[in-house]
Amino acid sequence: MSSPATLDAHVLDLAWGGVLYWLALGASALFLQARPGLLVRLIFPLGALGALFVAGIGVAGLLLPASSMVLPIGLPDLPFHLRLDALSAFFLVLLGAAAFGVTVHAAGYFRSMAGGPLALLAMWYHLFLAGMAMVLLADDAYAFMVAWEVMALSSYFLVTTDHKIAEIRRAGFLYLLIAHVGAVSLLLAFGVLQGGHGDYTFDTMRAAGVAPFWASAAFLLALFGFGAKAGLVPLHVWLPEAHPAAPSPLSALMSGVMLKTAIYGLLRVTFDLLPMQLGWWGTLALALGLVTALYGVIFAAVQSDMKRLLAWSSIENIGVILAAFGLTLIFRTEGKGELAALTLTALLYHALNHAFFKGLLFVGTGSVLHATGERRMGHLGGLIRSMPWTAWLTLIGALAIAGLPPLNGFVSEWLLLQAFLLTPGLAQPYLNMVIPVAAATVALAAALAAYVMVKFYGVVFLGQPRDPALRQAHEAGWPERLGMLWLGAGCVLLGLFPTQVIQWLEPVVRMLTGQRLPGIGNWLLLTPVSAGRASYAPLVFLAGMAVVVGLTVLWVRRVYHGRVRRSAPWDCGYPEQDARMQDSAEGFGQPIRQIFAVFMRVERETPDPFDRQPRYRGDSRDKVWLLVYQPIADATAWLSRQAGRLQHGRIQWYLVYSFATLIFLLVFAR
Amino acid sequence: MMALAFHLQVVNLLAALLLLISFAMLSQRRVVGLVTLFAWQGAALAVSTAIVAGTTGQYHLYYSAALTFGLKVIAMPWYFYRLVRKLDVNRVVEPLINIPTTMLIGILLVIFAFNLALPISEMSGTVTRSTLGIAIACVLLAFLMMITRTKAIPQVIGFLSMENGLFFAATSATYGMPLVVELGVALDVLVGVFVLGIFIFQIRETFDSLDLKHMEKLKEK
Amino acid sequence: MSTGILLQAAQTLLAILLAPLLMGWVNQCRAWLQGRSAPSIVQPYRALRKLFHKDAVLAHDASPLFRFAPYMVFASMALAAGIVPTLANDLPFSPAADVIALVGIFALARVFLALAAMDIGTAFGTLGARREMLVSFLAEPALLMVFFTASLISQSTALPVIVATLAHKAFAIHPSLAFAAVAFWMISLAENARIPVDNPTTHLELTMIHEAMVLEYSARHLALIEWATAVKLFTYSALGIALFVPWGIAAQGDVAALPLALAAMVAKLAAGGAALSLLEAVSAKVRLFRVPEFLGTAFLLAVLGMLIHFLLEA
Amino acid sequence: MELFWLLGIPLAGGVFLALWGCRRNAPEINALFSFLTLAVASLLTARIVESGPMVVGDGWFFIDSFNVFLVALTALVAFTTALFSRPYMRIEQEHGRLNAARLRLYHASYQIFIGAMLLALTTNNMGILWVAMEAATLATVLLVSLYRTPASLEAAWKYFILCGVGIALALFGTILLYFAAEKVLGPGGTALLWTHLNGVKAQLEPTVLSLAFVFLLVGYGTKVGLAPLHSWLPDAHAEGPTPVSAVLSGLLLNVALYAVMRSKVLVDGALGTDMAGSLMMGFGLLSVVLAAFLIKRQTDVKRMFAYSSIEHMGLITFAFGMGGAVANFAGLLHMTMHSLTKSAIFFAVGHATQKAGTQLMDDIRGLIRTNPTLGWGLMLGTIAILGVPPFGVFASEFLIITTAMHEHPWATPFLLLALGVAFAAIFGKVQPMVFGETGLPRLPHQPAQTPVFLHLGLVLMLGLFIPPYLAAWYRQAAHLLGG
Repeated sequence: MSSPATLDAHVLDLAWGGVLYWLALGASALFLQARPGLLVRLIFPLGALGALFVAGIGVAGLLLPASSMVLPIGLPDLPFHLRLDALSAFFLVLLGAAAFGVTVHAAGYFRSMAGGPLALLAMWYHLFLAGMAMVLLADDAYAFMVAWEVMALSSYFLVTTDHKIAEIRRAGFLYLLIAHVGAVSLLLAFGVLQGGHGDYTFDTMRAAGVAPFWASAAFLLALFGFGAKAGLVPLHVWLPEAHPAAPSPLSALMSGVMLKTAIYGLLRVTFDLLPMQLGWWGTLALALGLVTALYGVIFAAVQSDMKRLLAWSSIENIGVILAAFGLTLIFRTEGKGELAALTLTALLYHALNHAFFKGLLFVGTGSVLHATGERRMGHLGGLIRSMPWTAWLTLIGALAIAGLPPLNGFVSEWLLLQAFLLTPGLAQPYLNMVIPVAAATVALAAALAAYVMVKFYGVVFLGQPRDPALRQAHEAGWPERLGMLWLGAGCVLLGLFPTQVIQWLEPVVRMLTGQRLPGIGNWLLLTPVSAGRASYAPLVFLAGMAVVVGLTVLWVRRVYHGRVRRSAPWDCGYPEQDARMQDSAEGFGQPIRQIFAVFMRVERETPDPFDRQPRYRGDSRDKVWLLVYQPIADATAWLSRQAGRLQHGRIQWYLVYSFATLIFLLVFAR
Repeated sequence: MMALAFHLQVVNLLAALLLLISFAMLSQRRVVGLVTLFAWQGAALAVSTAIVAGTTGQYHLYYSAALTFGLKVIAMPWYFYRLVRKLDVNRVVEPLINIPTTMLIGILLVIFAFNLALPISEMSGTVTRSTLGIAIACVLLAFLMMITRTKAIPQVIGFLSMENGLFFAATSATYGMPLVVELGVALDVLVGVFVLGIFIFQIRETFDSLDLKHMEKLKEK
Repeated sequence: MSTGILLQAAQTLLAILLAPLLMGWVNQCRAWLQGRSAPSIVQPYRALRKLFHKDAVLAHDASPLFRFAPYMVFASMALAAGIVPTLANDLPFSPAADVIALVGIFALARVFLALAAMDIGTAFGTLGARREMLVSFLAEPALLMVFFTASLISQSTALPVIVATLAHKAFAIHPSLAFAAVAFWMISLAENARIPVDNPTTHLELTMIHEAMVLEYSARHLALIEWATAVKLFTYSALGIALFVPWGIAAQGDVAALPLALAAMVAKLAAGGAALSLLEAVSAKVRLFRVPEFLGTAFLLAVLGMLIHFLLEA
Repeated sequence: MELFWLLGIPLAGGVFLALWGCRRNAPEINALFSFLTLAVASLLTARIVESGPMVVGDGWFFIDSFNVFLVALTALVAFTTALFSRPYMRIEQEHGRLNAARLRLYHASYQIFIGAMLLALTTNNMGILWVAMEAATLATVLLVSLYRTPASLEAAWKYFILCGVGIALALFGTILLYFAAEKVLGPGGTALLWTHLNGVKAQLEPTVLSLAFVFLLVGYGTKVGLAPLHSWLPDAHAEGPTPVSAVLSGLLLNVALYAVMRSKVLVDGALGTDMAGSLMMGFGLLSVVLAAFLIKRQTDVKRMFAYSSIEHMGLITFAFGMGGAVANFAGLLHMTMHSLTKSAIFFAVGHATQKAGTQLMDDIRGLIRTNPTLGWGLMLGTIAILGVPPFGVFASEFLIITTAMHEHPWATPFLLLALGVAFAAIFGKVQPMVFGETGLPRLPHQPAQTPVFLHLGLVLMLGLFIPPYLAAWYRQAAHLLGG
């Protein structure tokens, strides 16, 4: 009896040790200021090891029962409480696994910026990792908020690494502002949840029964707060600015992991801390999620900056995850526990997948950036020839995020769609109306994601180099390749062994929904509900594919021949064609721009046909900025103008204020 | 109810006088006139303090009476006269709001003050219960005067006559604060006036005028 | 089990081998309808054989992706053909991928073809790729919705089960399926690059969609792609049959029923091909900007089908 | 005994420095005196922490954990500010903005000012409290106008008149208090002793006390800088020398609020209603919101942080207004954090403005390029004051906001709005000052880094770990305030 208990305690100690380890690394980075080379070769690999360690802790946490501990720091009545249960364990695995690949890549990536503020960067980087881990471990509101803001703050400083550029400063400012407003609303949410008399541990929150009204208030506040971090439309505006601004490994971590911490928080508050769930929350979340997904993917399709494109696609994925969240809520409140379990599994699975493929894609763009110094797709192309490793590994990520079998992106979408098909018989008729539309939207988003990825990959890696300098682009170094290799392998394995993964997710699902999937199937065949209902066998699929390809190749070579002649591209006999005749990123965006013109404000300047150096600039702005944020800014400006009127320098008037206040109080306040 | 003892009637008379002087100050346009009125107010205050001291045997009030006399009747007026002559700022100054309106507001304030003081003076154990309302009225009127004046010195005088009101409240309503406090307050007032003197010279030499309208630069653009 | 595997192999091979025949039949019908002298029905086979014999010509900087794509496309289509029950139902390979996975397979093939088209970096290649993806991002969800309608009726996304329920259960009228059928027809026109979305026989590059992507291909690569296209048409037809007129498909392990099933299939395919060519003959290709509207309609119909199922049949 | 020295040292220092005058090591002597004060203060604190509250000087002085904590804070910040003003004033002198005579005035009245505040904190007599407050005002008036520029004169004039009037009203409140007290305690010296008043507060006449509290609140509230009585504050902070801004923001406002709290305790006892509390909440909210919107339109860095002081004072007042153990605790904590952080910010800002030769934020750019420690000091200080963890300001804001959400939900939208606006305004203005390119020169003297990072270090530590005895001390104080 006692032995497992002690074991758990140790697990949590180890987790906390991992956090401290990262903190120590960050601190020690400052002392290596003088030795940038050593810094990169030593600190980052060590950090990567830490990530691996944390992932291991997470796996252990999934297997062991929940354990908690109290740290000697924090507020007097409120020391830091830590807790490691299945939910935090799963996200720890996500964090560690993704961070490992990214950090290994970083070890290579940051060599380029030796001489820069590398020491500070390394410090903030590890502080960021530690902060995210703490968010997952925290078991009281104060610890959670501290970790949450440390995460935001460190990432802010990382985003503004290159603070000489005004746009980057603006991006960082927008990011930190929205993060802070979100944090305050989280504070309010915890204020509602607290048991009163200043007890903020999650345990008392679980115990404290909240009236439905206040529960809804807390949920909405939490949705706002976490949505601001996750990039939920219309709180997403910072995301496409901040993620591209950061150094690529950072973009990878922010997109791949940090957004997930918001999902973690949402799950924690909704299913763990709140005593009840209400149906309309689910509908709201579902609607918001679908809007976000569609919005994100549409804007991803019209971007012409590769990191920006990926950032928008992150918004899309968050949208899908949120939709799954909403669906889980609906099923939960409808008393369809098994379906809730299914959607939750899809949610977690997709979160994990996104961490891998989005991390992979971002570090891929990092290597491209590193090799070419170019982010604008209009100046890239044909890199598959000069940097094959990067290209082929990125291809895995692109196919995975496009949701193509047999990679991992497909599995989670498959699970989610299955859930949609199981909906008939919900109590509210309106849900029965909503579900098909929702399913259609998800499908549409997935299809558009494929469009986006073909655009991304084709323009950046295929075709003719749009810039002669690109022919000399050098391949990524070994650390970078290793990092991408790890992440790519993750995408493949998660795609090929869904049953095992789902078994690992099982404790989390049981903890949150109190239910388990009706069936999982064997290692080969994934049958989430029942064999008759639906089945998917990626391994068989892959084998079949391989067999057919092999046979075909064999047969073609045997029966006929393998002779190949090389020549100039035919291109319908057009002789002098050059790289600028290829479709540009803008060109690829054009149809989408036409179809979904309502969402965006298009600005473009088209060159004069006789221009020798023609320049084309097409820019599709986000209308939300105009419709939501501009008015808010104007309103504040107006109000502050009015407030300024009070302060007009005349002492007599100031005396009048005091006088009036005095009289007023004498009249009314007695 | 029986007629009050003679000295109390005197105190009430002086109270009325204070109020009257406050009104007079409100309506006074010339700086020198203001200073004179201020001196008279001080005198009235000193006398009433002395009477209260005599009747109630609160002998420490004699000190404060003397203090008042010395400071507010002799020292400060003399100082202000010098200032005015030196800086030659003794011309007619139009207040912000015209006199009649100011008067009207003043009347309203007095009524308000009396209503305010009524419940309190009911429970007052002191002989001079009704004077508290007058004291409040004086304070408010002085406040009003500070608001309406656009020159530095009148504002200062308004400030000081406010202190007069306070003193009067202290003496008449409570037979005076503890001596230490009285002394401390007096000291503060003295230092305050001294500092003000320095100020007024600085202002004068910086803006070569004591008009407050030069001092409206610090504001929200 | 072994019979099952045999059947599986047989059916897949049959599909692959028969596919060009269907293509030829369609072309023949259309020629007749247009009053031209029709090519022989085996013309596609001849074309393929010729292509396989030629030397492959590759652009100088064609990447491995470019050479690998045709095999990938062919393999995907072969798999698809293996999943869709044409003759017999519930074959051993079918559990490996349900309808959603089927859509995934089509998407896989399409993405690879599009990437390959962009690889050389010619104007027409990239143009074709873009148009193809444009068509697909509307057609794919629509197809998914059609499948959903069917699988909502049959409580399953596994094709065998769907077919079984639709074919072997007591006959029931599903108005939702009517919508689905129309949507499916429109989608398959688009997906198989037929008029009115695309013209498989055009030689005008600017109007091309599918053809523009394969302009750079030659010889065996082109042959594989053409063949894959034929298999795709065949698979879609088989799908249509399986979803909307499934009667005659042999149930699991029912070997005796196979001849009948074969006959039924041939008949249905012939009818379908004729109908397709008829439609192509009477309709004109729409402008590219209209294509999204066309597909949007299909998408809408499919979703309507689902809604109607929820309204009337759930 | 410590008490005697505590009050004696600054006064002696003031006199000595006035006489010692402009010899070149005056700044060091100033720092030395401040250090001695700090030492005595810590001794006193230790005494109180171990042996509880004490009344000395036959009842004239009273020290409990509430004011001893403020004494310690005051002495500490006074010392660090003296350290900071050493290089700062030297540089000012070299820039020719000050001459020796003014420096003498500065040092002398600095000590007097500190002494006055310590007196205000430690006295037991509400009248003396008033006297000391007035003295502190007078001591700072001349400091505000130290530069003798038109602007500084105007600021000082407004400061003097507005605070003078305010303090006069406070005096009237005190008189009313005495008026009510003497009927219970009888006339004479004891009637104004807080301890006595506290003993009989239940019997004090409610109507009089409520009236008195209105006057006291308006009076001392003017010095706290509660809107709409705050008008003097930004001018005084912006135009005075930076060390003065630091002590004004960091200390004087606290002391004024201390006075308000002392009277609130009495009034609550007498009325038994939460009239005082709701008044303070109202003032607090108004100040927070108004200040936030005014911050948005600032161009002068010191002015902006002055408004942020108003905002934080409003927050503290709001917390005390809510009352209750948690809120009072949070209020005290926030007092500490704000003093430390804001003075640290003013230190950094002071050197920054000296570098740039202007207080206009548009002309201050890219500090971390030329002077990294200074830049990071300003950046971290700003982040701390904006309530971002792990800095301690967040700890108190956390408690305040969550409690407000629990007790008075109606107030939270205003808080949310104000905090958001203030964050956007301040951070959006500070970021370009710290980051980006710059053409600013280096400073002639080594700027004072120690005070900045000492304060920020303390704030950081208190955000993550509050030592038990400190916590116990806060709890006692919170309890004294009626928690």
